Amino acid sequence: MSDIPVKNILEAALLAAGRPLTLEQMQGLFDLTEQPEKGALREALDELSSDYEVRGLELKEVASGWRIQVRKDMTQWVSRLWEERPAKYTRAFLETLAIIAYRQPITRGEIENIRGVSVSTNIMKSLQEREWVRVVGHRDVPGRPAMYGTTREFLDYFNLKSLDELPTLAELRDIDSINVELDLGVPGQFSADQEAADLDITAMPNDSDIVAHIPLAVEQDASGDTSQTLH
Amino acid sequence: MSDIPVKNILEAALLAAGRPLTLEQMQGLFDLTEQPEKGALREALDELSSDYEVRGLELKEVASGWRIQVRKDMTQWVSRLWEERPAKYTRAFLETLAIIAYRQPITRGEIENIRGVSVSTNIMKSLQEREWVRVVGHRDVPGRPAMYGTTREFLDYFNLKSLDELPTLAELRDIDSINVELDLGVPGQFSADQEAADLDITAMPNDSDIVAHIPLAVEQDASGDTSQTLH
Amino acid sequence: MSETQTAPKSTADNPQQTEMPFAVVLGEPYTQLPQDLYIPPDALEVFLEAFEGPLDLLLYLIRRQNLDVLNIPVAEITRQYMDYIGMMQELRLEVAAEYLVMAAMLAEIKSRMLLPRPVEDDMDEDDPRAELVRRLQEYERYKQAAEDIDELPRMQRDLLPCSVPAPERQQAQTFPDVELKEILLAFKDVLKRAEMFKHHQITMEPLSVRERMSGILNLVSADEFLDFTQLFTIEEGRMGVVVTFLAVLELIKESLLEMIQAEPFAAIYVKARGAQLHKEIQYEDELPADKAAEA
Repeated sequence: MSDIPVKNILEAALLAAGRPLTLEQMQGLFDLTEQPEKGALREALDELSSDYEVRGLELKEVASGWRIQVRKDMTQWVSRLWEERPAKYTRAFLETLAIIAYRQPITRGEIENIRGVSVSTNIMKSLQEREWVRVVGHRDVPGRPAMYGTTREFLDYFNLKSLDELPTLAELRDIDSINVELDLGVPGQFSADQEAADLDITAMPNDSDIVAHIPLAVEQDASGDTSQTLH
Repeated sequence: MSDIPVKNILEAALLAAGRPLTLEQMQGLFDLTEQPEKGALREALDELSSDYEVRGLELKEVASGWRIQVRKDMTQWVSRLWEERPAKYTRAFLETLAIIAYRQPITRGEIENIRGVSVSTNIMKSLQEREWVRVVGHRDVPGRPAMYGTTREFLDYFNLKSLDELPTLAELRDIDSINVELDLGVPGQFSADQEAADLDITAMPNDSDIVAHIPLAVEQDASGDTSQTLH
Repeated sequence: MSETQTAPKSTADNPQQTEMPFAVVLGEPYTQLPQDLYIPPDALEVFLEAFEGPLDLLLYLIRRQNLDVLNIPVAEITRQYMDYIGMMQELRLEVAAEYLVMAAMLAEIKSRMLLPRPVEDDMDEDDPRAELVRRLQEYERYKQAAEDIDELPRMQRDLLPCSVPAPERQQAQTFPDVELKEILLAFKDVLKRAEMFKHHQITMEPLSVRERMSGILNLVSADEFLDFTQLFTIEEGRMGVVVTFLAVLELIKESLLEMIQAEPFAAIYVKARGAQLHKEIQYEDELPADKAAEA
């Protein structure tokens, strides 16, 4: 050995062991004639410890000896090693999100009416965890069900300035036109003619549609059955 | 992050992983917005590598990525941690492995042809259990025998990045070549103008013997009947 | 292969070895075989186990005499080979079939070498040893490669993997990626299905009004009144104001908004209907502070 520092040997042994080592076990690494005193080992461990101060590791004495471990402040990166790639969202998730986007504010019951099947609590939870959907109020009917709407994060994620950039219903009916529209790279266009963010609301492709549709909505509402308007 | 050096993060992650990590996996440790370029990662790895020069560790790129390992010169101490000596492999095992490594994809029958003896089922089984060898296909001949190839684990285990790093295989010499050499018949030249690969074969313990044989052969060759000279 | 076990005793008990010179070295007839060629019978069993087959044994015989594989003295090597096989059988060791096949091959080569061949023949092609030489070389290169691989620094024996424990794994939350198109396609399916179930057209309000409805619900609270005019942003222009107004009307129709005017031409105030609303809205931190503080 001679020219190899004790701390190098200890470091290599601690890293290779994958378990804590006692001072006796560390002594056992050396030939009988060359075994360092425990004091010398402690010194070497101290050196190692201060070497680690500028790094992502630390030397720690635990019940069963000494071990090298990753420092806590490294967790945010290191824990990604074990992150599972998330599965894809289910069809039900996407449908629910789409319905909320187009029909907000909307209650879960109303979503279920549209989808024709019940919406699981998990879906509503994960939509909110993702911060794409939030409760925007409660409908004033028995049970006061929560009404859901989409968030700014939802718009940001899909690179939309406002919901109006979603294809209109008419366009949706023709799936090919959706493809064209998406392929055209709508976002670029919008970044070009931006002034104030507020302008987006009025700068819609078909302003006339707003005016045209309003009476319809009001008319349906006038029937006194709000849920009817949703189908 | 900001003030934590990339190399610290990489070191912590590589040690925590306990397995090789690819550059992509290292990038995946960071937030999308903070992901270092591969060039930056390589730089950080280089730094880490030179940090290790004064220590008992090394950073090595093998087939599955980069890993931190205890250097060979530390094994004499560190291996004392384990009572069991690492397994030695039999010649039959190593020869079979070598033939698969250099000649893959190859069937068991072809391995047997080269070795001149049958290959035991145990060897094939344990090569596969170690995950050094796997079936990579089936030869399109009667019986559709399995073809074997080596795995990434094999390369990792032998500290290799790719099959190119395997030791160079000795060149085969055609039986004509000896006759050509004999015609030249200049002993000194024989060793001088040999390619390195040829030397492997001719580099026998006593060079004097090589020299000794050449005149013999030439003398015999001069008789015009090579076969006669051989007895 | 264990060389120590192959140490020679003497050649005295093998008198036939001196019968003829088997090689001429530097013009001198070479009548003595290298002494270490012979193996004491008691070591034979161990010795034979060290061979990986007939090719390995042949290579051993050739290499022990420092002969070139390309130029094998077939008769001599065959005789030595047969001696070993004979000893194996004498010792009642089971001789693997491969050894016997090789013995036959050697015998055949030997006899072909003895046949005179026309001089004009291309002797390389005709060399009866060619196939054997090829196989010997082929085997030898992999035998060497196996030794080389054995020499490579390898994990566990020469190199050790490092690993350290990491802090408690905090499972960072990751989400699947979604393309807008996926949502649109999903919605299209919903529409189709809805049409099938309901047998009537789905009508859609303009999304800007829907969006504004959500926005207004965010602004108002159930506890405090908000100046009606605060809902409008003049900078949005006429169309923006219209959208907001329509959204307010819609919210009132849906009983989500309450509007109060103390007297004609007085300020109009709005508040959300229902007490729970407040909690939810307070939770949203994207509510602009100036508007939240209003009223």
